[in-house]
Amino acid sequence: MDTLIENNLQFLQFIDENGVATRALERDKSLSNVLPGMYATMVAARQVDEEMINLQRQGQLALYPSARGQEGAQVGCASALRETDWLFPQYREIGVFLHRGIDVRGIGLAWRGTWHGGDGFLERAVAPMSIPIGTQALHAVGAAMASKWLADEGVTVAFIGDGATSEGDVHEAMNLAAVKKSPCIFFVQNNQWAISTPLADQTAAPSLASKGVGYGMSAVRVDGNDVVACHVAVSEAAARARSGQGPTLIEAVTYRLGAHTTADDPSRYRDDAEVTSWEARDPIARVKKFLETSGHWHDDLEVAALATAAELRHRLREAVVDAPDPSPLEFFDHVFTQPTAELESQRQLLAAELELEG
Amino acid sequence: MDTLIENNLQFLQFIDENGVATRALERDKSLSNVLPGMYATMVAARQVDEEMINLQRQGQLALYPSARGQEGAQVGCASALRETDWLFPQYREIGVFLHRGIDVRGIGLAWRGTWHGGDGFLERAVAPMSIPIGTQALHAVGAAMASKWLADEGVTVAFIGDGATSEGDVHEAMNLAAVKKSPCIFFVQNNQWAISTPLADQTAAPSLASKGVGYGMSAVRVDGNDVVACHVAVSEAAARARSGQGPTLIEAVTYRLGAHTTADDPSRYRDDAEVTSWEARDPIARVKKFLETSGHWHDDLEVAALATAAELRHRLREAVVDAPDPSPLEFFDHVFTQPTAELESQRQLLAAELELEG
Amino acid sequence: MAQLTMVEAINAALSDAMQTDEQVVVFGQDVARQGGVFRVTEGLQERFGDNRCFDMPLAESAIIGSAIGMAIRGFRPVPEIQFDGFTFPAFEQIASHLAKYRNRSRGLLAMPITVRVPSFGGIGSPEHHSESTETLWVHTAGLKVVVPSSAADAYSLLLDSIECDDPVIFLEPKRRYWAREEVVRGTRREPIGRAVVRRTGTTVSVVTYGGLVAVALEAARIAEEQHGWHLEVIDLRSLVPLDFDTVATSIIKTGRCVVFHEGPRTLGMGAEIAARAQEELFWNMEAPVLRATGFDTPYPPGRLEHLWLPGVDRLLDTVKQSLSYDRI
Amino acid sequence: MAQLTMVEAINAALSDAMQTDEQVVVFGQDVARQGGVFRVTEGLQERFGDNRCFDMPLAESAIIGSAIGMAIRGFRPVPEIQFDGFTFPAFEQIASHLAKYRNRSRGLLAMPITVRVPSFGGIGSPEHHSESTETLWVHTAGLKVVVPSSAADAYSLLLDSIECDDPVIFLEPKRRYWAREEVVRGTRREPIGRAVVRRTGTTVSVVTYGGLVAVALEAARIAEEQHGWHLEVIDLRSLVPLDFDTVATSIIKTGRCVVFHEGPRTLGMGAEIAARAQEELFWNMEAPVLRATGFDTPYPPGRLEHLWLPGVDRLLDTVKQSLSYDRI
Ligand SMILES: Cc1ncc(C[n+]2csc(CCOP(=O)(O)OP(=O)(O)O)c2C)c(N)n1
Ligand SMILES: Cc1ncc(C[n+]2csc(CCOP(=O)(O)OP(=O)(O)O)c2C)c(N)n1
Ligand SMILES: [Mg+2]
Ligand SMILES: [Mg+2]
Repeated sequence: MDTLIENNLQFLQFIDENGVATRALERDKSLSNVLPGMYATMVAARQVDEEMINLQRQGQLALYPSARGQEGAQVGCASALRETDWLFPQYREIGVFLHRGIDVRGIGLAWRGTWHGGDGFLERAVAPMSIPIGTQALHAVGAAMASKWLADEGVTVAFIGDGATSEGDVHEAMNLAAVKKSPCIFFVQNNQWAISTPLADQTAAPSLASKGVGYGMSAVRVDGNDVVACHVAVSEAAARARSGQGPTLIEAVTYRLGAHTTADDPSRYRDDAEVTSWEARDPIARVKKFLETSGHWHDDLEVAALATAAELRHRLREAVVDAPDPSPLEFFDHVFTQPTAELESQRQLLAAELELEG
Repeated sequence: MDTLIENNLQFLQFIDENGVATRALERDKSLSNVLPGMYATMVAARQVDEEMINLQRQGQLALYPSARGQEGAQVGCASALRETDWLFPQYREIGVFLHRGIDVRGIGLAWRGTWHGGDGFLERAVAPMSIPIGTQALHAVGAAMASKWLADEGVTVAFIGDGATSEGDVHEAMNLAAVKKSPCIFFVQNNQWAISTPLADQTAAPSLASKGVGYGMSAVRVDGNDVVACHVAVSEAAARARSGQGPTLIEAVTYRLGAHTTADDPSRYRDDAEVTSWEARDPIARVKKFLETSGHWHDDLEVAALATAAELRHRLREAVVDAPDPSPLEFFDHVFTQPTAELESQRQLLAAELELEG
Repeated sequence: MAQLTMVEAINAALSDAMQTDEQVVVFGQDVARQGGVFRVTEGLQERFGDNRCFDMPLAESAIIGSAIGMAIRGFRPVPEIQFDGFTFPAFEQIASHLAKYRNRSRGLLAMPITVRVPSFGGIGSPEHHSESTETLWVHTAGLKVVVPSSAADAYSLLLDSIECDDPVIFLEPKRRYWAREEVVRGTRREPIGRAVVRRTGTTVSVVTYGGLVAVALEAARIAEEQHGWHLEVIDLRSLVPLDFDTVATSIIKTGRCVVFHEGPRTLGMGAEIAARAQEELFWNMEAPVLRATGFDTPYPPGRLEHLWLPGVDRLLDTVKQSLSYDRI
Repeated sequence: MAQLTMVEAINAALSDAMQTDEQVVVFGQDVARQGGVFRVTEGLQERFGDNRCFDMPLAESAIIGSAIGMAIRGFRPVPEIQFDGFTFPAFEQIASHLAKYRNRSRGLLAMPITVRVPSFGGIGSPEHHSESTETLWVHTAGLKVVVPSSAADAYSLLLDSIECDDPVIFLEPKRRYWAREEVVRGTRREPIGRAVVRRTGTTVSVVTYGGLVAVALEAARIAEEQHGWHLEVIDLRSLVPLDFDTVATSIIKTGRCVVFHEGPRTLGMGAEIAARAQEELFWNMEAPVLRATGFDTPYPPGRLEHLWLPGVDRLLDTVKQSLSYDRI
């Protein structure tokens, strides 16, 4: 596998920012079959992202972290896996969630603040979103160890950010996965920023992929705005993992075009010029151009993609606007298998309060 | 500096296990001046180590972690630094402590269980021994950051073990030091074991030094049983640090010849043959042979070294055997600058108990 | 004299402390370039430079661990942990080192570190952003724990904390961040370790701190109007040291006490106050110390937090229950 | 029927659980090759193979975090943290995930993980090896907390914990590791959540758990001989769920209660028991609930721990103080 690197800045790319193929697409055929679908999911992710932001502005969501600009990395990764491969997202993975077919309702309600962690994730072999940075990487390794024992050919993916690579948990996860040769992929979306902290204040490493060296782990650095490169890198890593060759670290170099979350104002800490320069490398526009120039484009494709996206936006809006809250008595239902006596009496207290309030 | 490596197994050595110089000692002169002193300290460390084990067997110490076999790494490192450079030991650094001139009394009393952390360390710019593995690496980085602001040319050293490299704190420390270009040296004594866990179960990395790559940090792998190699590597790293070039990771490849601590029985988990093979690489015998063959040896040297060592053993024994315990009322003195009212009343409670008991 | 929000007051305290003492350094995630996610540290890097106010990589243990190293070299670090729930990755550095270093060094080495933590719930945040962590620190011997309830108090207590040679966990109630109060720069209020009676009364002593002080005062107003109860409201201000004398004086007067805090009930501060009250004031109690608190469940999602958090109603219900104990 | 040490009893429970349920996996630092620093896991790797019992790198957060991932895939992990003080680097994984995953997933995902921790003081260990951590877990909603006091109880409670679908923090009192008791393989005692009266009495209720149960029984014997006091000794066995009914029944009989635990006093379990007792048994109390505990200081060095730890004397002094309250 020629795409793996050991400590350099080699940068795997198949389609450049002008939509031009920079490298022979060995799997040309199979990719041209799936690329239109990937394009549609990226469009959907972009649109759902916009709807989430709208809903937040309208007071329907508490918060939302936009994935604008990272759709290529996310869809490229998710599309290279089996449905049964367990995924461990951070919180910004809307493209992954949609590719997996998680209902937008369950995602929207999480950001509305209806219930932590969202709904409909586990059924799709996706762990609930994880807020404490980097922690979920260890869950991914544990699940990968389990897959090995179960001999189910499962691969797990830990989604982490550039910021997350500074956390101790991510280090412990990579080290453990390498020692145990666990079928785990560490998919780092290096979107250049951790809230207001640029990569240069996060690490002095020549690249995030170079961290693979110190774990004895295969590592590769890819153009994260090139959905094909991401897809290929993850496919190869997954194949390695399934055949017992252990974990891979993938650094997908991308950019967070939007604010950190709807509560953030990036003009306080970064230049517009930087954002503009990355807008020119948009992952969606690039695939479209490639499809056009490579003769795989037809207008139905765009029509269908937009229709699906519109439907998702609509469904999201329907599901989220003024969505009812669960009963607060549910607080006591999920602490343990059975509530303790103490929890039972606290439930009664709250029930009495609610009754009084009518 | 030709000794720095980037991801390979290159191994810096000046004196091989037969006491033969394998590489030109550029600083031949200055080294031959200090080598006899280093030899004496190594001998002292070995002897004090033995006395500690005896004292533990006699019930005078609660526990002791032998540094037998690691004297070259420890004395080589400590001797390359200024007295004012702050050191952050783990717990097994008897060679470092003696080189710094810390009174054996204060070390012995720590292992007796008279007071945590020992006595006489801070005065010598050595932090108290740190039991929670890897945690002290972060203190070393903070102190290095402080040195930079103080512009005092200070370098700090974090002493960690091979096991410690798995902890999140060590990762966070190396990353932070590299980002801030802090004058910090991470001196890893890779003694092949973390209690019963061999290096191969700790990491899949090709070497511990290779971890430097992923931090953008200079790194070097040295023969940890070669006091000269350790001395040179630390000297160079310190010079770099002082001149603003940031941290260095040094992997000193050595071996824990003894048990993990006096409470441990290594026959449960490792082969005698392995120990024997490392005994042949003893760091002390090797310097002696080198001094002999290179014409720097004279018998007075051995006599003086043994005399100093004997004196230290004697002083240790005198200070530790049946050493009185501090007043338990001291419990309340060091919690805060001033005891709180609650602590005051707890002190009175204990005082009353002690009085009752007579 | 200016009406400042608590955010501005804390910013003023940091600025004044940095001005007065060159050893004071402020750092954390997003505190410098951005001025903090709540803008508490705004302008400090511009004013004092990169060495005095700087951003850290995303690693909480590193933030506290390196602060300890700086303190060893004579600095007076004021690290920020971005949110309450993210003190947890730093738990080991706090419990095993920050709290124990003075003791380990037999008093030789001080740890003059103030860990600022935007804390508690009430602003509809996502998971892990609304934790009440005080029990963790109060139970860990060697830490002072300070919780201001208003802008002026935050200003004064933060300056005290930074000057203090002991480690202080400084829990800032986020929900009061934007409440204004007159803050007189350069003046101090009661020191750390002194509780303050925010409203005098004779019916029941309400013991609280942080963001709930304002709620308790509102409840007291309502109680007076609607029930004619005169609640005495005590703001603890620091949990370690605990000013139990002020609590005791009040209880001796009222004979009744309700502790009001938002973290889970079991082993929350209410447990300690109740234990102390019955130990030391056994014959003075006309009713048990009761607790109006959060529940023993994980902190709920934003949309439900108002029903989980103890508010005016839960407090007044509890006061009523306290009053239901008749004198014998 | 065999007289086993607690170490042997725990080993037997692990072995029986692994035999019964293939999903049970045992791992931690030095548990496999060496069989554990206390030899608790001796022989498990030989018997059940590398996939069922294995060593982990030196990283506690990884031990708990990966256990969570295994549980997500249907395993029933029984990780060991080598010593009490080294649970701290795993605090985030425990508090933010282990305790909250079931709630976060709205009940869909169980966390059947039992975290074994050799705990508490009394054997002259170095710093960080003698911590009482129970307050941290009891206050963190979502964790069960089990503390056995003897070999047979450890055997039974550990099997219960492993079978339980909730996360259990299982605190093993090191100082009782080598005390023998008859253990009948395959039989169970009272389930988790049930306290047991270890000695009946009428004078004062002594509430305790773990390593201090034996000390309390010794004190009770002495108290009877020397003072004619009949102490009732209650072994809580689990702190969450807390069997307050058993405590209440005893207090209703005696009117007096002393809580006896070794961790720091402030916000130790004594605070919660005292708070509950006065809340629920206000009219039954003839004296306040008193606390015989460790001090609010860092755990002392080995040579002094016997003076720091609450022993027979501190307990009996406290009982005496309780008895000094006269009926009115
Ligand atoms: C342990 C922890 N510390 C701090 C935070 C606050 N926080 C939320 S997102 C974030 C930045 C994350 O950066 P990165 O990993 O690059 O992911 P991105 O947001 O860019 O997708 C921070 C500091 C957190 N959620 N968890
Ligand atoms: C955080 C933490 N976890 C576990 C331990 C128990 N423990 C003490 S020493 C040790 C092994 C350390 O190995 P290494 O870092 O290689 O140092 P060495 O003992 O070989 O000098 C372990 C696991 C500890 N002290 N701290
Ligand atoms: Mg990022
Ligand atoms: Mg080692």
